[in-house]
Amino acid sequence: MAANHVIEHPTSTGLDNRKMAMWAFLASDCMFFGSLITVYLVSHGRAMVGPFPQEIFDIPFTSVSAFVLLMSSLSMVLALGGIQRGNVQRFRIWIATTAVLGCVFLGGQIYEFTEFHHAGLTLESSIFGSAFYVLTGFHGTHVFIGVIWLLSLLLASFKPGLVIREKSLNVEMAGLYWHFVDIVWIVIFTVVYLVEA
Amino acid sequence: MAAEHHVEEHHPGWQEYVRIGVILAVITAIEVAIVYVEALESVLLPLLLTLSVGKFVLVVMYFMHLKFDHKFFTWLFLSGLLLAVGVVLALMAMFGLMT
Amino acid sequence: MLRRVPRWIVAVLLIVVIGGLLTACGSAEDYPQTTLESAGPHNDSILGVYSLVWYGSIIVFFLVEGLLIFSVFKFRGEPKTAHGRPVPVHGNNRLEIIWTVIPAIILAIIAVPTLQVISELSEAPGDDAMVINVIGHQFFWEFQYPDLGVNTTNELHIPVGQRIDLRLDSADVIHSFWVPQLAGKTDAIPGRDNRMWFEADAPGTYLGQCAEFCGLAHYQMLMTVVAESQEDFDAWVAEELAPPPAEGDPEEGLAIVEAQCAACHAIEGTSAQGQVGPALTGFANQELIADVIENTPENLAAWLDDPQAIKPGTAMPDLPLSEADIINLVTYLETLNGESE
Amino acid sequence: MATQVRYVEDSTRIQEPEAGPSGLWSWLTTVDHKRIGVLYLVTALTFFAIGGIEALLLRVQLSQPNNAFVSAATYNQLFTMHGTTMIFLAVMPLSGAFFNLLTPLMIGARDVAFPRLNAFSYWVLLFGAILINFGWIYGGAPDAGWFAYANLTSPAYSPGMGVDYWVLGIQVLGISSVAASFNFFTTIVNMRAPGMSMMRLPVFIWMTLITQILIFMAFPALTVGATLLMFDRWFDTNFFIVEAGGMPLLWQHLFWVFGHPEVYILILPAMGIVSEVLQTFSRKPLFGYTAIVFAGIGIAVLGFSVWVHHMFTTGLGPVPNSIFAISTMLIALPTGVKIFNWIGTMWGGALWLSTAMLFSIGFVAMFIIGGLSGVMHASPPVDSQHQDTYFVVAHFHYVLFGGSIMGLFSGVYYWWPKFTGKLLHEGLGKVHFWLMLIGFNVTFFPMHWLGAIGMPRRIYSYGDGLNWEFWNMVTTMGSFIIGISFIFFIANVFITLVLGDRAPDDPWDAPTLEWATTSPPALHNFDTIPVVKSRMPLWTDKYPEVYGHESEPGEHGDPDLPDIQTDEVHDEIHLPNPSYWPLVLAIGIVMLFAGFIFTFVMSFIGLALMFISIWGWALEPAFGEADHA
Repeated sequence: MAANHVIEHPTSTGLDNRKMAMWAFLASDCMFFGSLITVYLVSHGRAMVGPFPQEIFDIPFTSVSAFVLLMSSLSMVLALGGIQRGNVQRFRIWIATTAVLGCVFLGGQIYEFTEFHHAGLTLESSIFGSAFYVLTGFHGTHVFIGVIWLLSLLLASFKPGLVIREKSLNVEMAGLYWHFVDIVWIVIFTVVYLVEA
Repeated sequence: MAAEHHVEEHHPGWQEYVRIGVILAVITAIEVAIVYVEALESVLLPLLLTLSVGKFVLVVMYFMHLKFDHKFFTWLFLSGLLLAVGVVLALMAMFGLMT
Repeated sequence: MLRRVPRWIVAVLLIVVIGGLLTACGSAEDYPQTTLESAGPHNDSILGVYSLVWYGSIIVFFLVEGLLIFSVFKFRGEPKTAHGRPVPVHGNNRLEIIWTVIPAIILAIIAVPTLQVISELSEAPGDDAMVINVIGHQFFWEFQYPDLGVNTTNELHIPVGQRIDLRLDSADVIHSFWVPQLAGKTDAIPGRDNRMWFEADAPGTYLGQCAEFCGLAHYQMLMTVVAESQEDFDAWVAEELAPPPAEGDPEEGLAIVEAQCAACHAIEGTSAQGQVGPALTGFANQELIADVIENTPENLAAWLDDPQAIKPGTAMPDLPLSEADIINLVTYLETLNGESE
Repeated sequence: MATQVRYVEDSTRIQEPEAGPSGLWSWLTTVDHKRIGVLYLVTALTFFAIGGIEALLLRVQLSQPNNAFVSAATYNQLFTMHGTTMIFLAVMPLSGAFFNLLTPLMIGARDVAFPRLNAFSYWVLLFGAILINFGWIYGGAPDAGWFAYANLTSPAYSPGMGVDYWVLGIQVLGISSVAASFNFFTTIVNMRAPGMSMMRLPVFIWMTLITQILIFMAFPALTVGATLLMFDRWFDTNFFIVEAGGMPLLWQHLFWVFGHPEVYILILPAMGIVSEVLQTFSRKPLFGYTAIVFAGIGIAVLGFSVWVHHMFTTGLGPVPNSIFAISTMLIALPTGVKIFNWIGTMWGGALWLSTAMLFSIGFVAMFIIGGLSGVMHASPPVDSQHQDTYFVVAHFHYVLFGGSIMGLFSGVYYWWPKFTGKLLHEGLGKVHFWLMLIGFNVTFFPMHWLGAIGMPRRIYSYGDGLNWEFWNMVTTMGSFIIGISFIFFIANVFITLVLGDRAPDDPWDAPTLEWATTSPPALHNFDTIPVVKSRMPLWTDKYPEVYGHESEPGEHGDPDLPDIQTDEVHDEIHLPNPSYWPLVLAIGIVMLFAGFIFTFVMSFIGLALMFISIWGWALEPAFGEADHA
């Protein structure tokens, strides 16, 4: 939505339209992931053939992934802080860091999926496999979309007038999305991985 | 539009962000550690849930600025969140996972 | 004045009155699948609440619709005030409270017996109940009497006054077991053990059918519950357990076809009009059975016994047929030379 | 007398509307909420007609025992598509038409918050509708019922393509609804005219707002359910495969977590319309505005806690059944409050029985019946007899046809002059109303009885020993009366568009803002953004001696929002630019989904289109350069 205009239509609440819609979207996405997590929780214990969760989860490895995603949230606020103070250079550094951390997380997920696949866990092997891949896969898709969004912002920052202090809201929106994806992982990491181990 | 931009642009400085980041990292470390402590096995579930709720709240309040933003956003997000939690709990109960 | 009143009162009232009159005379003889007449304690309990809400609704209906229609007729037309507008009234807190509290009381009156009946009906039927496994199939009902070693299809025999403990399961998709005069419905869900009980007060035949849409021939997934005295029931069990006759009886075969095959197959001149499977009108002239094996009595018997063994993947279900049933069926099917009787 | 339209002093001003851009391209790229509203309206009425024809075919098949008018397979497709069409392609888009046409006008805004997103929602709806109906032409229409219960929808039991169309179409339609819901939610919260505090919003806008929240909270559950089903069908996952531990019941939970709020998504907009119409034609302010608003909120909140009442016969056990029975009964309270307040609005009023008013009164009358039968099967023992019978069919048609459709037609008659500049003919309208009311009751009232004497729903045929034939025949005849009534409506539309009277700006002497502008409204809606000082701004202006005290600033107002003087409002008009990116993005999304059925190459092209159009969308200026120079 980054456009060449800086018209801020005044609103009845004084709050920005896009931010309002974004929070509504996040509330809606809570229900999306809530439903997916429910599906995982009620289904995964009914798997009839292995591998079972305890056998294949690698807690130390996933902890590192979770940590990486958590830290990407930190770099995201720092990027936002940068642009809010008009420091495009700092914005670029931190947004790139965030995108890289996001890619590391995705890489970890791809590695994990490959390992599990070798261990015999596939989408069709058991209901645990189905529920696990669909839940974490949808989260991964969210991360992937987020990475593209971040890279788009980075790219746009090289074109004058697109990513500037007055339009820091464009970055804030991406940030809200990114943090949300992070908190979803906080929940998944606990209820899927840690509780099982 | 009368109340335009009365919501203060109060943003924590980067030191505060980093401090939150460190706390988050520490909580994650604790979470992983207690999984391996056998003595805690009986209280593991509530402990883990408490810790992740803590992380969740920190990210939402500080990184997503809900603490400093208009209360309307908090209510909006909370309504979706509570509804989702309600659905999760109700379905877990009905599928016999809470006994 | 009067001439202007009726139009839509009449329309509504007429329908209500006709409907109400019919409710009063919905006897089981005229309507064999009625929910409004009870043939056993399960439906007795339901009808206790059912009639409460039914009559309660009719009373509330007349009061509220009456109020609505009255206000439409009373207040239609131009304003009668001096300033040309009706007096603006924004609300009335006392009225708001009244029309919240009164419905709440009515609902509480419904809720109490509702909760009682829920707990009553969910009680286990006890050790002396007769256990029957009900298995829904696309598109027939299989009934197993594990203690007696008897299996039937679409026809359930029960002794009068005996509490029946039904264990519901499904071999494929979700079905719903429903014999209205005896009990409300309970779904037969694959992978889930649902239970219900009922009991028949008097001998008779009670109709029921699958109530959950289960596919193409859902509408033909019918069943009959035959409630009979203990002696008759014992005699029926003995007959079921009797060794197969040497020679088949085509009449018996036809009966089996009409009860069990009619959902899928059509045979001219009989009540079998199913559209799912191939028509069997000229079956005896056919060279092959199911396009795979030669049409001989032995092959036909083997096919009926276990269709999957002969043609894996066939839509033909493995019906729980006794040996006697198979012999009767073969005898009957061999008479089908394409000429209707 | 019956056909006479009252012209109110001061409002007979008839202006020639300024001509907007025309031609096909202008419609494809439009972002004007009024044009998008017209697109929704035409689409919804078209699918209403299609769904109606499907219903008539069903009724012919059931008119006599052992009938074979259509085949069993066709019958199953017809009832599945009748339900799906009426819910997702007729009633929801018809409500959507009113959201579009009215929301900005009623709150005094120039457009919605996100005009391009609005266009996008419409195109996705249209393509989703085509996708879900495509099976009629190629591969077979959906045939597993509108709630598509697992595991009948598993590949093993539904090997055809019908369920594929359904599962993909429903997800595409979900995207449309959810995108629109964010838009209208933001619009109502943020775009209100000065002085239009929340408690001055017209009730229709309140119900619209609640509906949007329901949509974006409820649809994700359906999306997840449909996604699981889609994975089961294409990627061999095991979610609903019993042999692998899958649970068909999980589908029912997810579906009804969505499905019950969906019922309120279908009925609340109609309730809002009825509240407006009753107020206008009773010439009296709405009785118990606050109660009606909070009853709407109460219905929405409770609406999320009752879904298990669709599953009372699945054997969940006495505890869930008891809890959900109580919560279901509780919903009757706010609903009752609304009905009594509507009657209270008419009480002491001076009722002008126009066609719109008749439809609204019809709504209340029919909704009472649907509400009462709803309370009946809130009781699980009663439900165990009613579930899946024609009693339930009667019940939800009283709510969704006697309710929603009556209410929506009331809205059509009420607002038609505002958007077309032509008055519908009152005489033809009343014929439409009476035929529809009579036909409706002849069709659906006997169904209560048919259900009570044991007729299950979704049966292709029935035997003749059950005594169901007489009332089935009556019902079928009734359904044709409804069909005929619709012909009167269509005739009315075409005749008046050509020959009808020009509509004045405010033909009904109505109280809300949309009547303050021209009929049809100018492209920018209002020359000057109005300042709102009461809940009935036009009435307080016109009848100061009656409603003068209503406009005391702050009386009904939000303390945060003091009245704002007109001179603070600068009328620099920014109109959104037309854009083709919403259309391209919609094509991309539908190709992504349709590729699952046809070929994955299509999905990749769709993805590429999506990517390009999102970039194009983001980089194109949303507002004209000239406007803010």
